[in-house]
Amino acid sequence: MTVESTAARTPRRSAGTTGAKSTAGKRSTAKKSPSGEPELVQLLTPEGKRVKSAEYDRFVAAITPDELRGLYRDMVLTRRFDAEATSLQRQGELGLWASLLGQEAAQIGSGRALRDDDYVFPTYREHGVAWCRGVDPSNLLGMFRGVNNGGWDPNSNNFHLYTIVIGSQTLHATGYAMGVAKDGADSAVIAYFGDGASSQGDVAESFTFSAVYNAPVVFFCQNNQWAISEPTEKQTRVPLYQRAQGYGFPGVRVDGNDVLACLAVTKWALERARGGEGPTLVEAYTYRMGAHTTSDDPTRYRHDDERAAWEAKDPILRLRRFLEASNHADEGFFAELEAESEALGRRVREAVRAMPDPDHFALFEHAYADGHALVDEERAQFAAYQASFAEAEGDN
Amino acid sequence: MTVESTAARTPRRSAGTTGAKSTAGKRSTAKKSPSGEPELVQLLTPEGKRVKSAEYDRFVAAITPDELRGLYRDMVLTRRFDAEATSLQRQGELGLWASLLGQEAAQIGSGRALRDDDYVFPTYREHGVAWCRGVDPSNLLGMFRGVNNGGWDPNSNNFHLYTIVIGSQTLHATGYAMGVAKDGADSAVIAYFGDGASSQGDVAESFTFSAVYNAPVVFFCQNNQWAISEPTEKQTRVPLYQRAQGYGFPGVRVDGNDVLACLAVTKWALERARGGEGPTLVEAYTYRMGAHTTSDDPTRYRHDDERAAWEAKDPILRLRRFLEASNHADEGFFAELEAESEALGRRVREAVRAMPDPDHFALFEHAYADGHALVDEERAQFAAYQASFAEAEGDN
Amino acid sequence: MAETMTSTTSTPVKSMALAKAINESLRTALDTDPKVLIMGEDVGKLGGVFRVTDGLQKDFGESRVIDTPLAESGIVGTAIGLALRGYRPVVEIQFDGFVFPAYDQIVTQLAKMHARSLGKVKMPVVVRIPYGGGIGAVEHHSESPEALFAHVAGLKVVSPSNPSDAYWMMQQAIQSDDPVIFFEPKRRYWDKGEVNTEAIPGPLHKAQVVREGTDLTLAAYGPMVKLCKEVADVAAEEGRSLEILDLRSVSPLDFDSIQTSVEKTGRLVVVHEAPVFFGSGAEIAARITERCFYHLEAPVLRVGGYHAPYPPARLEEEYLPGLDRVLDAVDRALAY
Amino acid sequence: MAETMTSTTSTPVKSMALAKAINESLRTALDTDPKVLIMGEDVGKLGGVFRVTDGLQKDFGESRVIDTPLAESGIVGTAIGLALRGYRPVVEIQFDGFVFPAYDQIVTQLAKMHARSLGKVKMPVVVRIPYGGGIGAVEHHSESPEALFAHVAGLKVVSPSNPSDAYWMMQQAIQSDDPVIFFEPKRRYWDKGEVNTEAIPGPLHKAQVVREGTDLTLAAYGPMVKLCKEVADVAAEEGRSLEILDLRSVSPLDFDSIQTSVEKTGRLVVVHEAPVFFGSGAEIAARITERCFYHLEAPVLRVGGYHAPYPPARLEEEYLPGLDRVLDAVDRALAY
Ligand SMILES: Cc1ncc(C[n+]2csc(CCOP(=O)(O)OP(=O)(O)O)c2C)c(N)n1
Ligand SMILES: Cc1ncc(C[n+]2csc(CCOP(=O)(O)OP(=O)(O)O)c2C)c(N)n1
Ligand SMILES: [Mg+2]
Ligand SMILES: [Mg+2]
Repeated sequence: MTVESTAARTPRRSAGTTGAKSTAGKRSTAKKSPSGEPELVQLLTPEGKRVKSAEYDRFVAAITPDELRGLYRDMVLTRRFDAEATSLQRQGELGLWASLLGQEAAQIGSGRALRDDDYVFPTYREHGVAWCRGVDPSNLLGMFRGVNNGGWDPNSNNFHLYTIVIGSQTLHATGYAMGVAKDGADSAVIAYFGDGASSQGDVAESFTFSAVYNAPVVFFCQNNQWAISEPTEKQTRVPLYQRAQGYGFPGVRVDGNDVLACLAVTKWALERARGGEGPTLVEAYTYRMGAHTTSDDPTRYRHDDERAAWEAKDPILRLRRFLEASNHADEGFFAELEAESEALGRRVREAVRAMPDPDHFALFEHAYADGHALVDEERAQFAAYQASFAEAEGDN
Repeated sequence: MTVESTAARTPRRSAGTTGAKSTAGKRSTAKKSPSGEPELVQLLTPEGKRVKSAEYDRFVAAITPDELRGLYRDMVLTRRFDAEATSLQRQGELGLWASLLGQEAAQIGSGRALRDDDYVFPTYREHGVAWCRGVDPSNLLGMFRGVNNGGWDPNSNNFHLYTIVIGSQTLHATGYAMGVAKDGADSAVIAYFGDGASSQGDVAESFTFSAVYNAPVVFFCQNNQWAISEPTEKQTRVPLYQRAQGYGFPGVRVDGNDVLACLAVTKWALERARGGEGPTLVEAYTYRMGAHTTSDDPTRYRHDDERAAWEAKDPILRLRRFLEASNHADEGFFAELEAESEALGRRVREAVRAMPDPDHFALFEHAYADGHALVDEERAQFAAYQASFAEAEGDN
Repeated sequence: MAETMTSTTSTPVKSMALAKAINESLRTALDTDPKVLIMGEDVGKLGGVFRVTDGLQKDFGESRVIDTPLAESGIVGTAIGLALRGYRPVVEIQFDGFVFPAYDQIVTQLAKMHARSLGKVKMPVVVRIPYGGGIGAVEHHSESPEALFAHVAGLKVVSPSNPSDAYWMMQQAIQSDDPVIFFEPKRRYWDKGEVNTEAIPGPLHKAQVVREGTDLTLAAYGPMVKLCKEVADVAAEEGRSLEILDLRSVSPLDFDSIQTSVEKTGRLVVVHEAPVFFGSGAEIAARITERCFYHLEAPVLRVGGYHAPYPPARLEEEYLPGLDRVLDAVDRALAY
Repeated sequence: MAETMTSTTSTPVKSMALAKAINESLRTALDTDPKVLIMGEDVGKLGGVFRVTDGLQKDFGESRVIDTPLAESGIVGTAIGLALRGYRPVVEIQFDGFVFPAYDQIVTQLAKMHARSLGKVKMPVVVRIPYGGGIGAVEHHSESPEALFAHVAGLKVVSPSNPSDAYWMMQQAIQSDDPVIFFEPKRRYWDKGEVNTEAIPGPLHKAQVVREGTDLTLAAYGPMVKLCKEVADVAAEEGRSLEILDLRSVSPLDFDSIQTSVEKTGRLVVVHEAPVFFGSGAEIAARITERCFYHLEAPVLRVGGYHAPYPPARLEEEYLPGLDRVLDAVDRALAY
């Protein structure tokens, strides 16, 4: 999957202005979000038309063409990076890859809503958010290549390590946000998680803690319809954004394939956090276009036509249409971006191939900050054991 | 605390018809429950006046004076038993006691709503529900005396063992209810838990599982305002019954000191379960009149006047007033009940004092149903060790 | 039993991969006992991430083979409730590292319910956990937490090393009225072996001598048994006769069989992937030293993981016991 | 340090109960380092069910001493987040048996975060757990789960046996940049001892010889140290000289000190309340047997809990190691 093939993809049929389908047959009767908006916040239709929102327009009112192109660029480059990682996995350079294909708008929209001093707690799929935070893409690949379990300093970009145990990071985010509040800072924290994760007790506990302590945290749920092979109906029988209300804070569902809406709604939620109004749940309604990971085989559990329907709502295509229709971007921009994409792909490929295997003694590093006698003992034994081979070789 | 002193207690000041105070300052604006009732379902005011409820009257419409007296008797005897257990603890016969004082209506009302084939999953405080299920009160005391960790066969009365790890039983109840549904039975399951327990991840997961599988389970939360020393505001900033909505099933708040309302609302919820409508959350708004347990010292964290306000809403007193006002019970009934109470107290006292300590070899019983080689080995070693003392004594 | 099997079995002896043997065993159980249920994340249409439950939902329906919400505590907690209702749930934890959200339900409820009820209720729940490393996976997908379950009374802990044991031990685990934590050696899922579905299996918790020897005993279970065979082959070339015990059960441990072997060989090396510190090897060393104090020519040596989080894939070869590390321990033991 | 203490301390040496020593230690830490936080259920006005945090919320406010929702995973999970923000949370788990809902956060997050980040982030979190039996409590209130934490790399596990250690080890645990599971011997909470709040403490993870002897070494930690002293007294009357090691730390274990002692005495008995099977004694026996193979006159013996759920209160005396059971083990070891 390259950026060309994506750009060449044409929508089969527009799914209408609301864009996203509701959880089949479970839609609660004409539910309105607490903000009074319709169930799904949308600012850009799949056809690239800008629709008005009384509530959220103000958060994107000042957006410049340059910034719009920036969002487009972010999405394209993220997709390109993601595609490169997928092929690197196929080539054996990575052990695994979790593609974000289809979720670019949710991630770039929310990621670009953040300030530098905000803090992000991702799952393992937030490559687009990492991009917004300035984490070097190749850094993300270390854990998928198997050279480390998290290759960046969370504090250099306020972007925490990828968390694999589903849901745990929502509590870390909540605790971090409690700390922000204690410090009297006006930063906010954002916790990403999936539709599947919504079932984990830890996520519920993070709702409770954040509500009770009024912590400045945004819970950003990318409902990509699937948790590996399980559709969202296996996790909930009502739309997920409604979960928040029972914990005493607002939840809102946004079109997760609409980068503008994701930007606006996240800004709103962050503003609430900064203003001392506590947590907010944002459900970005989107779709996992690819497999769960490169190890997964979605043909076993879902139909191609579902994917086809969602291709019509492609997040990149829709912004491109908008940019073109409003003359915010010309041929030159797109051509340049394509070149930039290819350069990024190349750079990532090279960086990964050059990534050295860790030294064997890394086994004994970092289990503890202050050391541990047993680790010292085992390191010494390991060294002696390794040395015995050298000796044996020397003997020959 | 004896039944006399309780009966002699007079309310200081009625707190009005709604009875319960809302979570301070956090009451959501004129919230209605999904059923359309006002926030707090009440059928009997603290003064013992019957108030109408369009929604719930039908569940108690056919109730006979005899049944009303039965509810009264249940509450009085439960309180008497509870008081006896408290004094047995003070006398050193029990290691600990968790009093239900003040929660009689919530427990008897919900307990009497059940059919024999329904199944109950209690916490450690459901002595009133146990009473309704026909579990011999003295059986409950085994674990508090320290002779066992649960002294009854859950299946003889469809009353599960007391569960101490907060919240875990809500998942057991959900699983059991999933089994009931698989069996095609029309029984229902009820899971008790507290306001504190509502924060546990397990409780949230039980909401998710029961909703997704549409399990016939009623979640009965006794919000007695306190989790040991922590007021409910430390667990939630909105009324707890609202939690259910975000999981896709109804929640309702009932006056937990109103036995009729608890009976009616629980019947409604059980009817939903039987009718294939899935789970319901009932929040019984009540008050823990005593200490958390006999080990607790509430003077450290709460004011006496709070308790005083709740005395005015005493569940037993209010039904007595109603019985008297409606001439459903005469002096003779009350006198007879008092004698019965005393007899119960005596019987429990005697039963506890006669309760033998377990045999030492009980240590090695029941860890496994099918045996375990190590247990056999340890039992044999223990026997030899014990025998060595006998020998040593023999030697002397 | 074979007559009622849904799969078309002509002869009872078939060669199959370990994962397939478990699949067949689950199929047999579903077929034989209507109370048996399969529960877990992605166990339905997907057949589990390792395809161990492949085809079961198709054949037995969604009410018997249940895709659950993504919540391990919920999975085990509801399985307990189902067991209380008379079912025999076999739950799958997707990977070793994801059992911990369910740890509370396993340790405080599943393990203790039978004792708490003074024997009145039974807990026939099997918790299947694909475990161990060697497959180049990311964090949390390669751990060996068996010691954390063996320490807990009320649980039984087993791990098969080959397809035949996988088939039969699963049958026995499901038939057990006690909760069984069933550790499946995921890196051996694709190893083939003969399975006789009409054999009469030995006791679930008995170790098996898989190779006789006289100089030293190697004790292992699950994925390490195959490694020990390789070790014994190499050692044999060097003129050393190693006996191999496939322990099969971690709780209870079959100390009698280990003792018998050690009384013969005088030396014992225990091999497991789990960290050595507080691992199975510690318990075996302690008890066997007590039982065989005058027989042991060398201290019981242990080969296992280091006291460090399971490393990233490119380091796992150094972390996991391998041929050389076990041979090194054998040499050291023989040098006493 | 004493100058800034909120409590009125005239001399640095005071006699106080173990619970009070921890209270004072927490007070000192709150006073000294604004990043220290106390979190847990009922730690505020109530001062915890054992009053270990008594008065701290009153003096340091609700923002430093935090009553949490009733959810252990939430407590530890948010403490991790607070640590990431630069705080040093000291969280209380109300009783041993209630740590398991937090086990996932402890094992998969707290323990591994430092390694996961290749050393970039630190996890200075102390998890306080009142543990052990002997107080006649109901189920889940008397367990000793330390082995379940010691097996997990990334955690440190300690347990003081006396007020002075309780004070100083808590100071050191809070200062540690690694997560420390701090097991408080609840049945010793009310035992008094001298605490010198201006002493210079020895290393946190070093064992201490609390009584010298020549015939046999008794190794214990937490609540069992006092018992071992009683055992040694009785044994002394019978002419036997026992050395007692207070291990103080379960991870790391101070094998060097144990080895030194065993090389002198030739015999070792390990005593803990936790079940023997897969307990600390197993690890100690295995490693010390390896280190002292030619010094040991007898196998390392272990005295601890049986492989059964912690029993109801009226049976705990039989379940827990007591004077006679330890003496029996001493006799058996000396009989070799
Ligand atoms: C506690 C835990 N259980 C199981 C898994 C295995 N697993 C990894 S991703 C996944 C599905 C997650 O679904 P969702 O939360 O919707 O996120 P998505 O992958 O769709 O982004 C599962 C079950 C895990 N990582 N952690
Ligand atoms: C998992 C767990 N954590 C802590 C405790 C200790 N504890 C026992 S009761 C209790 C408070 C429970 O409050 P609530 O759920 O409101 O029930 P109530 O006691 O008021 O009936 C606590 C914290 C426990 N039993 N289990
Ligand atoms: Mg998803
Ligand atoms: Mg309560």
